[in-house]
Amino acid sequence: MKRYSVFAVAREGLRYHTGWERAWRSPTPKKKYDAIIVGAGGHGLATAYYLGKNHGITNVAIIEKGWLGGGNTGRNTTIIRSNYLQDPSAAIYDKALKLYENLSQDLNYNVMFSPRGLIMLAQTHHEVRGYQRTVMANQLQGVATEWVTPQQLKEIVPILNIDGPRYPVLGGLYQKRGGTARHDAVAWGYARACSAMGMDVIQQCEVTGVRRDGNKVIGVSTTKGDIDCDKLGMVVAGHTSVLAEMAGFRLPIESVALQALVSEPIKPCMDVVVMANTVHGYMSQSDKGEMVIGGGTDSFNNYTQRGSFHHIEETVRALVETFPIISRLKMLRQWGGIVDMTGDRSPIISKTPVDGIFVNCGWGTGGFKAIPGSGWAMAELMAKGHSPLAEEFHMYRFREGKFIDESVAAGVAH
Amino acid sequence: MLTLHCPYCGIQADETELAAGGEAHLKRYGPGSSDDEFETYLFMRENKKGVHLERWRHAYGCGKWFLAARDTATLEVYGTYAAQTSEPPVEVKAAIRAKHPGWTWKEQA
Amino acid sequence: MSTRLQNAGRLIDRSKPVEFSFNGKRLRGYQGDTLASALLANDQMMIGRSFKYHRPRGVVASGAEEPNGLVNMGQGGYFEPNQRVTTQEVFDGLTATSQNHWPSLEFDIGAVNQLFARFLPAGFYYKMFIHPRPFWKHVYEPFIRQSAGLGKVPQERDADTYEHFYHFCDVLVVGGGIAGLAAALKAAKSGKSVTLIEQTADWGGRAVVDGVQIDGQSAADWVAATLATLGKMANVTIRSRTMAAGVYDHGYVLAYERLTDHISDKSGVRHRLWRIRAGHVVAATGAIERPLSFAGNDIPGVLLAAAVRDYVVNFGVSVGDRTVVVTNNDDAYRTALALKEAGLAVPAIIDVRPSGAGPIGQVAERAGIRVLKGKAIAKVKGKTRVTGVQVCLQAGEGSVLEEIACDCVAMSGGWSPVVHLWSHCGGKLTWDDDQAMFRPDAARGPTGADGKVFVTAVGSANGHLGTAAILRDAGLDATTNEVAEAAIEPVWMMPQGAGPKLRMKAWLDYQNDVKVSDVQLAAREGYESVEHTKRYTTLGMATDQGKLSNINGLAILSQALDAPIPAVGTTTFRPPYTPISMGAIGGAARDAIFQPLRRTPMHDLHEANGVDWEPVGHWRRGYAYPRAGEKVHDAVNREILNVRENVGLLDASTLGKIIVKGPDAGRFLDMLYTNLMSTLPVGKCRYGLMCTENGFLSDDGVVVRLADDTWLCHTTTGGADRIHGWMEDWLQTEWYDWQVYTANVTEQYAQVVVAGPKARQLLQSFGGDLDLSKDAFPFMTYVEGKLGEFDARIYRISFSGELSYEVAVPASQGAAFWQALLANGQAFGVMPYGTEAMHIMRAEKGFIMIGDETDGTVIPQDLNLGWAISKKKADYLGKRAQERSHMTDPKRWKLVGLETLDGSVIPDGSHAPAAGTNANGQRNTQGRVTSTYYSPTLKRGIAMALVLNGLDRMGQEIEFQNDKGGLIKARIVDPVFYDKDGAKQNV
Amino acid sequence: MSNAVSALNGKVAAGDVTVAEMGLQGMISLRGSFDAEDFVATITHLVGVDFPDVRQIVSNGERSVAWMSPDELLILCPYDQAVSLTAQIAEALAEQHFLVANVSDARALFSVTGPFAAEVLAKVAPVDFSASAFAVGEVRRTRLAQVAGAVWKEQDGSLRVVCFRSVAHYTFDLLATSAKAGPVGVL
Ligand SMILES: Cc1cc2nc3c(=O)[nH]c(=O)nc-3n(C[C@H](O)[C@H](O)[C@H](O)COP(=O)(O)OP(=O)(O)OC[C@H]3O[C@@H](n4cnc5c(N)ncnc54)[C@H](O)[C@@H]3O)c2cc1C
Ligand SMILES: NC(=O)c1ccc[n+]([C@@H]2O[C@H](COP(=O)([O-])OP(=O)(O)OC[C@H]3O[C@@H](n4cnc5c(N)ncnc54)[C@H](O)[C@@H]3O)[C@@H](O)[C@H]2O)c1
Ligand SMILES: Cc1cc2nc3c(=O)[nH]c(=O)nc-3n(C[C@H](O)[C@H](O)[C@H](O)COP(=O)(O)O)c2cc1C
Ligand SMILES: [Zn+2]
Repeated sequence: MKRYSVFAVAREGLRYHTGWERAWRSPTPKKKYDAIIVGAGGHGLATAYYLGKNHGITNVAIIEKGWLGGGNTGRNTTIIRSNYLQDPSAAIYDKALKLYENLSQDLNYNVMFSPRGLIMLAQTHHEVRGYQRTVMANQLQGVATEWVTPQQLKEIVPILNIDGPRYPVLGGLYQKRGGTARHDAVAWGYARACSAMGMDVIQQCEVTGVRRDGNKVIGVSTTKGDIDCDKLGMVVAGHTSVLAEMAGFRLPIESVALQALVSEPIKPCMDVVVMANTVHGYMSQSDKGEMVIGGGTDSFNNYTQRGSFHHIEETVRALVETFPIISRLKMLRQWGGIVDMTGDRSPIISKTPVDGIFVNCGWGTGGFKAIPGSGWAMAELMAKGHSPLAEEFHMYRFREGKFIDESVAAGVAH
Repeated sequence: MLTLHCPYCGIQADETELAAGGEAHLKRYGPGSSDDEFETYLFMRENKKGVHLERWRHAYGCGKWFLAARDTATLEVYGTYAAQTSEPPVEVKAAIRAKHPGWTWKEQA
Repeated sequence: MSTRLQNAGRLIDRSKPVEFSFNGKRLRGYQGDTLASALLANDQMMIGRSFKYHRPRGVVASGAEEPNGLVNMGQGGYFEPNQRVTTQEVFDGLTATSQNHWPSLEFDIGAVNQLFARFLPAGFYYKMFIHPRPFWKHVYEPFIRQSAGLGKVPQERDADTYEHFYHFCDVLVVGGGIAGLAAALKAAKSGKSVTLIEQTADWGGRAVVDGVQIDGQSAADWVAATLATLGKMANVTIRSRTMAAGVYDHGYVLAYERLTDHISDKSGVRHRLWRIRAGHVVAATGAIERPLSFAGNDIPGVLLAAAVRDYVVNFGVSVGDRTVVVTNNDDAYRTALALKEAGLAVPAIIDVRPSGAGPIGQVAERAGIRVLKGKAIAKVKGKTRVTGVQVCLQAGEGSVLEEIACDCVAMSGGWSPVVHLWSHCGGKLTWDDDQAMFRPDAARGPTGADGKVFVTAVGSANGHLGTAAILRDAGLDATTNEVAEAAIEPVWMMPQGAGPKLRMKAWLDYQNDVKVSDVQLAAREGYESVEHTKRYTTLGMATDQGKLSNINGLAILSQALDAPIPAVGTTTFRPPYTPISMGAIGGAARDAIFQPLRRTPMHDLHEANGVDWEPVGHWRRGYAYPRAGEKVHDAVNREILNVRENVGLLDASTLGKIIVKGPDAGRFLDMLYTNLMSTLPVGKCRYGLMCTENGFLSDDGVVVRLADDTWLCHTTTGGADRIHGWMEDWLQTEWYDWQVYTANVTEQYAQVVVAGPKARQLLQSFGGDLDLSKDAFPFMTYVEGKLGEFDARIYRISFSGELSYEVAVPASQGAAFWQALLANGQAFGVMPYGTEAMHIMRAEKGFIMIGDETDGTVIPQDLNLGWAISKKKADYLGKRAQERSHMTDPKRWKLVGLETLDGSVIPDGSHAPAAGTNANGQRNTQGRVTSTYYSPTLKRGIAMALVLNGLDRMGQEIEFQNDKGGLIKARIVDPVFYDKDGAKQNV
Repeated sequence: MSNAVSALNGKVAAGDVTVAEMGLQGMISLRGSFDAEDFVATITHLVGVDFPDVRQIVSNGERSVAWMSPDELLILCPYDQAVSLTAQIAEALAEQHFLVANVSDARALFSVTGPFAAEVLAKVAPVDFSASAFAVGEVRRTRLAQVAGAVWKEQDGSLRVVCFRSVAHYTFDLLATSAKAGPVGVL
C-alpha cells in the first residue's frame, strides 16, 4: 500500500494525481474465510482491523449490502466523548477515545479527529446534580472531565444564550478531549487498512441467510452466493434483528429513525461541541462551516432512514432558543439513520446462542465515538472468547437484571 | 409523518397527536414464569422489517390505546383496531396478506 | 459588460425604481428585479468567491439552482448569510455584501489557494497532515477551519417573526408552470380541493419566456387566463413565493412561504411554514438546465443558456454584448435568437452535434448567426470575466481551432427534470437514454399510508420537454406552435478527449470547487459508489445541493468506471428542496411560547414574593424565597428553621392527584403499588411505591381511600401524567375486563403543605366546620369541609417530620387561600418555603426522594423499603423482575445515612472509592451519595448514600470524594437524622 | 366561592380576531358505559341536553355535553352549578360503574372570535378546520402547539378552546400571537 503523506501528495500533484492506488480492493468473495464480519460500518471494519492487527487473523471478509460506511457511520453527527457515568461504558468509550487520538497515524489516513472539546449543558438543578455525579465518577475512572460555570461557558461558546428565559444555563460538564472526527474517513481509513492486510471488503453483497450445522455457524448466504466461515460477527446496527432472525435467535433491539440536519456553511463561530439535553438538541460546526445538528429519535419502529419532521422542528426550536443567532441560518439538508436501541440503551458485544456467532450492536444514537474501542473489544472477544472491555455488555444481562443505564445522570447516549 | 385512523374517534390522527407504545399482543409473564419467558416478554422484540403489529395511544385525542398493523419498511398501514383483543381482526389480516401472501401471525405460526 | 437594455423585461416595472446597495455601493434596480438581475444591470458580474480556491464567481443561473450568487443580506437583527441573489427580489433599502473573501471581493488573499490547486485535489486532507501528530490539532485544523464557511455569522437575535400553518387538501400541485396550471385546473374541475403553489413570484415558468403558444394564445395570456379561472374556483387555494420544501411520509408536505423577504416593510410575519396533508401530490416542478464541463466554465460570464435568456426576456438585462452559445441540444438556440432580437451580438453557436439542430438551426443561421457544428469549447479565456473562448473539435483533445472574443458564454448541456419531490419519499428514477436524463419511474413511485403511490410528476418534471406533450401529461390537450427538435447528444466532458490540464479546470460543482478531475480521481481510488464520490469530493453537498452538478458528476463517474449511468445511480434526494430558515422551522415558539410553562394557581404570588424558581418538567416550582439582599442558601436555611420552630407553607399543587374508582379499583392498585392498597380503610392515607415492570422504583406518594370503591393516588410532580398514562395503559390493554375508571384531577386543586409546630394553630385560626384536634384528626387520615370560607380537603401527612397538613382547595381559590394563610399566619411566624428546604427536611428525616435516591436503576429493596413491599401479594408490577439474579444479589448497595466526621458537606455525586482497580484499570468503588446537604437543623453535613454492605457497616467510617480531588471521612449511620421516633409529627 | 378566580381572570387580547378567557366555567368529567342501562337517559335528563354523538357537542345555551371518548363526556354548566350537578350525577348513577369529577378548576376556556378565527387555530393544531371538515357542533380533542386541548365551533367565526389550567397563559399567548399575526387567507 502506498503511504499517504504531504510528500506523496506533492509528488502526485506533479503528475496530475494519476498514480494513486485504490484505497481498497474490490474483490470477489472467496469460498471460505476464518471470520466473516457482516456490516462494513465503522464497528464492523474496526472489528476486522483489530482482528488482523491485534490477533493476526487476516483471512477475513467484511460483507456489506450497500456501500461501505453507508449506514449510521456515514450519517451521524460525529460527536466523540468518553464522559460516561457507568464504569463499563466509560472504559470502552475512553479506550475508543484514546485510539481515536492516534488513529490517523495508526491507519495512515487522516480521520480529522478534532479534540475541540465537548460541553453538556446543565439547565435544571437535576441535571447539575447528574453531571456532578458524572464528574465524580469520571475522576475514579481516569477520565478527565470538569465542571464549568455559566460565565466560563459564555467565554468558550460566545453564541450561547446562557440566560434564556426558560432554561438558564446553570453550568456544564466539559470534556476537553472530546470532539469530532470526519465520519466517512473513519470508515474509509479502516477499510483501506483492512484491505492492505489482505482482508476482503465485499460491497453490494447482502447477507440473506445464516447457515448452521446444528448449533454451530458454518457460513452465510449472500446475494453473491454462499460463503463459509468459522466465526461470524454480526455488526449491522439497525438491521441486527433481521440478521439475528436469520440465525434463529432474538435480541433486545428495536430499530428506530434518528435524524440530523446541517445548516448552510458560515464562518467559524463555535469551536466546541455543545449538547443541550434538557431541550433535546446538540450542535457542532463542521470543518466546512455547516452547523451540524442532531435531534431525537422517532418512537416507532422504522426501517426507512426517514424520520418524522416534528423531531426536526423540536430540535431546531430548542437550538434557536439556546443559540439565538441560528434563527437566521437555513437548513440545508436533513436525513435519518436507523438506530438499534437496546433495553437499557447500552450496546451489546456478546457471544450468542449460536456457536461461532458474535454480535456487536445496540450502539443506538451514540456509537460513532466508540468505533475503535468497540472494534478492539469485539476482535478480542471473537479471537479469544472473552474481552474485559466487553465483559458487561453481554446480551444476557437483561434476563439477569444487570443493566448499564446511562440515562440516569440526566444524560443521553449520543 | 404518519397518520393513523383512531378506531374510537374515527378521525385520521396526525402522528403528533399520538404516542407510540411498541409491539402489540405481548403476553405478560409475572412471578412464577421462567427466565426465558420473562426476558422474552420484556425485552425480546420482534422488530420486524415488514409487518409490525403495534400499540398506539390517541394521546392528544380520546386518550385510548389502539393497535395498528403497519409495515416498517414502507410505512403502509394495513389497518387499526381496538386494543381489547388478543389477535388482529380478520380484515386486517386479509389486508396484510394481500401484500404479503405468506404472512402468518405469530400465534398461528 | 452586463447592462440594462432599453426594452424588454416582462417582470420589471420601470415606473418603480428601487435603490439598494452592494458592498457599500448604491445601485438602482426596478421592482420585479431579482437581486441577480439588478446586480447584472449594474455591471456587477462578480458576486463572490468559491469555497476552496476562492475563485471569482458570478451568477450562472437565474433561479433556485444557482450555486454561486450568494450574499450576506441585511443588517443587525435582519442580517442573513448565504442569500441567493437569483431568488431574492430587490426592494428599496436592500443591503447586500459579497462573501468568502478577505480583504475584498476584488482582491482576495485566499485566492492564493488557486496556485496550489494542483496539490489540493479532492480529499487531499485525508492524505496529509498526518504527521507530526500534534500539528493537526494545533496548526492544520485551525487553519482549515479558519478558512471554512461562506457567509458571515449573524450577530444579533433575529428581529423577525415566523409562523406555522396546517393545511389539508385533496390535491397539492407544486409548480406554477404550464404543467402545474393545467394539472391544477384538471383536478379542480373534478371537484377536489386543490392547492397550487409556486416558489417564485410569478407564474408560467419557462413557457412564458420561450414564447410558446397554446391554443393560439401566447403562453403569457394562457397562463393569465388559467390563473384567473383557478382563482375564481372556491375549491382552489393559490400561493406564489411558496416553495414545496419536502415530501414526507403519508402525504405530508412542507411548504415555505416567504412573506416579507421581497419588501422593505419587515413588520409582518417573515416566513410561514405550511404543514400540508395532501391526498395526492402533483410535482410539476419543471426541469433544470445542465452546464457543460469545459475548462474555464466557472469564469464569471459563463451562464446557463436559459438563464441568459431569462435575464433578457424577464428583466431586460444583457449579461454581455457578445454571447457565444455552446450547446448539445436545440433549446439553447432560443437564447441566441432572443439575444439577437434584443439587438445583441451572438458571434457563434457552438453545437457539439455534427449535424446541428433541427429547424431552429436554420432560423438561427437565417438570423445571421454562425453555427459551428461538431465543435466544442476547449477553454474559456478571462480571469474575473470572460474575454473569449477557444474553439476545438468535440471529438478531439482540445487543439484550438480558433478563438472567439466574447464577454458571455451561454451553455446548455440538456435538461434534468426536477425529481426531488418525487424522490424524497422513495420514488425511483429511470434513465432515459434518448433524452439523457433521469426521470420518474411511474411504476415505482413513493407510496403512502394506503400503500398507493401518492406523488405524480407531470410536465418537464416527468421528462417531457415539448409543450404539447407537457400539457397532455398534465391532462390538457392543446395545440402549440412547436417545431420538431433534433435529438440531444449527451456530452459529459468537453472536448471528449480533454487532458488532465483541461479537466482540472472543468468545474462540476461551482460552489465547492469540484472538478471533473476530482471525480475521476475518486473513481481511480476506489470511491466507486456515487455516494462515496459525493462524500470524497463534496460534489453536490453545497448550498445548491448539486442541482447543476450532480448529473454531470455521476456521468463522469460512470465513464470513469466504465459503467452505464443507471448502474451508478443518483445520490439520495433529501429535503429541503432549497434551504429554509431555522426561524421558520421553529415557528412562533419563542420567548413566552417557546415551551409551555405550567403555573400553579399561586404562581404569580410567588413571583411577586421574589421566588427563586426551579424548573420541574414544564412547571416552575419555588426553590426558595430569598428576601432582599439574602443569599439563596441563607434563605433555604431560614425557611427550614422556621418550619422546625414555627410554621411554613409549601406550594405542593404540582403533585399528581389521580382518582381511581370502580369495583376492581382495589385489585388494580394492588397490582400497581408494591404494597397493599385494597386493605386501606376509608378515610385513611398510606404511603405507596410503584415500580416499572423492570423492577425499578418509578414513583411514590400517598394514597387516600375516599370511599369504598374510590381511591386518590398522589404522585410526584413529574409522575402525574406519566403515572396516569401508565394506569390507563394497563387498564385499556391488559386488564380491560377489570372495572376501573381513572381521572387525573391534578389541576383541579391547589395544594398547600402547612408544616411546623404551629401548623394546627394556623389552620384553626381560619375557623370553619372542621375539628383539627389531635384526636379527631389523627396522623395519616384526612377530613373534608370548610376551612374558614374555603372548600378544603385536608390530609394529615408529613414529609418534613413536623406536624403537617396538606390542604387541597379548588384551584380557583388557591391564590386567595395562599394569601389567607400568609395573613392569618403572621401571628405564628409563617413563611413560605421552597423545594430545597423541602428536600433537606425530608433528608433530615431519612425519607427518600424519587429522582435523588432513585435514578431508574434502584429497586425498593436497595432503599430498605421492604416494609412497603407486600409479602402477601402473588404479583405486582415489577415483582417478577425483582426476582432476577442481579436484583437479589446481596452485593447490591444499600441505603444508609452518612455523617461527615468534620461536619462538612460531601459534594453532590460523590463516590466512595474502594481498594484496587477493576479489569479495565478503573478505580473500584463501594458506594455513592444520593442526597447530600448542609442540615441547618443539625448544623452539619448529612447525606444519604448507597453503600456496599451498607447495613452491616453501621458506625463504621468510610471515605467519599471531596470536590478537590481528595477524600472526606464519614460515618455510616441510620438515615433518619431527626426525630427518630416521630414525636414531632405525631403531636 | 367568593374567592374563586379563573386561570386568567377573563383576560382579553382584542383584535381582528379576539381571544378571550371566558372566566369561571363549570366543567364535569364523566366516565361510564354509554351502553349501560339508563345511562343516556339519566344524563340527558339531569343535564337537560341531548346525548352527543361521536365527536359532537350538544348545547342548550347554558349547558352542553361533549363527547370526549367512547366512555367519557365533558359536561359544561355555569360554574356555580358544577358541585351540585356533580353530586346529582353521582347519586343518579350510584348503581353503576362510573366516575364523575368536577374539573371546573382544572381547566380554562377561551373564545376565539373574528373573521379568521379558524385560521388562528389552524396555525397551532394539526386539524382540518375548513368549513366542510369541521362543522358547528363538532368537538375535536387535539394538540395546540405543545399542549393538549379541545376545540369546537360555536358558530362560523367563533370557536371555543379548552385547555388545562396550568397552561392557560401559554395557550392564551399562543392564540393571541396567532391572531395578531393576521389571516392566512385560506379558511
Ligand atoms: C442521525 C444520527 C446521529 C448520530 N450521532 C452520533 C454522534 O454524534 N456520536 C456518536 O457517537 N454516534 C452517533 N450516532 C450513532 C452512530 O452513528 C452509530 O452508533 C454507529 O455509526 C454505528 O456503527 P455500525 O458500524 O455499528 O453501524 P452502521 O454504520 O450502520 O453499519 C452497519 C452496516 O451493516 C450493513 N448491513 C445491514 N444488513 C446487512 C446485511 N444483511 N448484509 C450485509 N450488510 C448489512 C449496513 O448496510 C451498514 O452499512 C448517530 C446516529 C445517527 C443515525
Ligand atoms: N425544449 C426544451 O428543451 C425544453 C427544456 C425545458 C423546458 N422547456 C419548456 O419549459 C416548459 C416546462 O413547463 P413545466 O410546467 O413542466 O415546467 P416549468 O419549469 O415551466 O415550471 C415549473 C415551475 O415549478 C416551480 N417549482 C419548481 N420547484 C418548486 C417547488 N419545490 N416548490 C414550488 N414551486 C416549484 C418553478 O419555479 C417553475 O415555475 C415548457 O414550456 C417546455 O416546453 C423546454
Ligand atoms: C457530519 C455531517 C456533515 C454533513 N454535511 C453536509 C453538507 O455540508 N452538505 C450536504 O449536502 N450534506 C451534508 N451531510 C449530509 C449527507 O449529505 C447525507 O445526507 C448523510 O450523510 C445521510 O446520507 P443520505 O442522505 O445519502 O441518506 C452531512 C452529514 C454528516 C453526517
Ligand atoms: Zn381517538
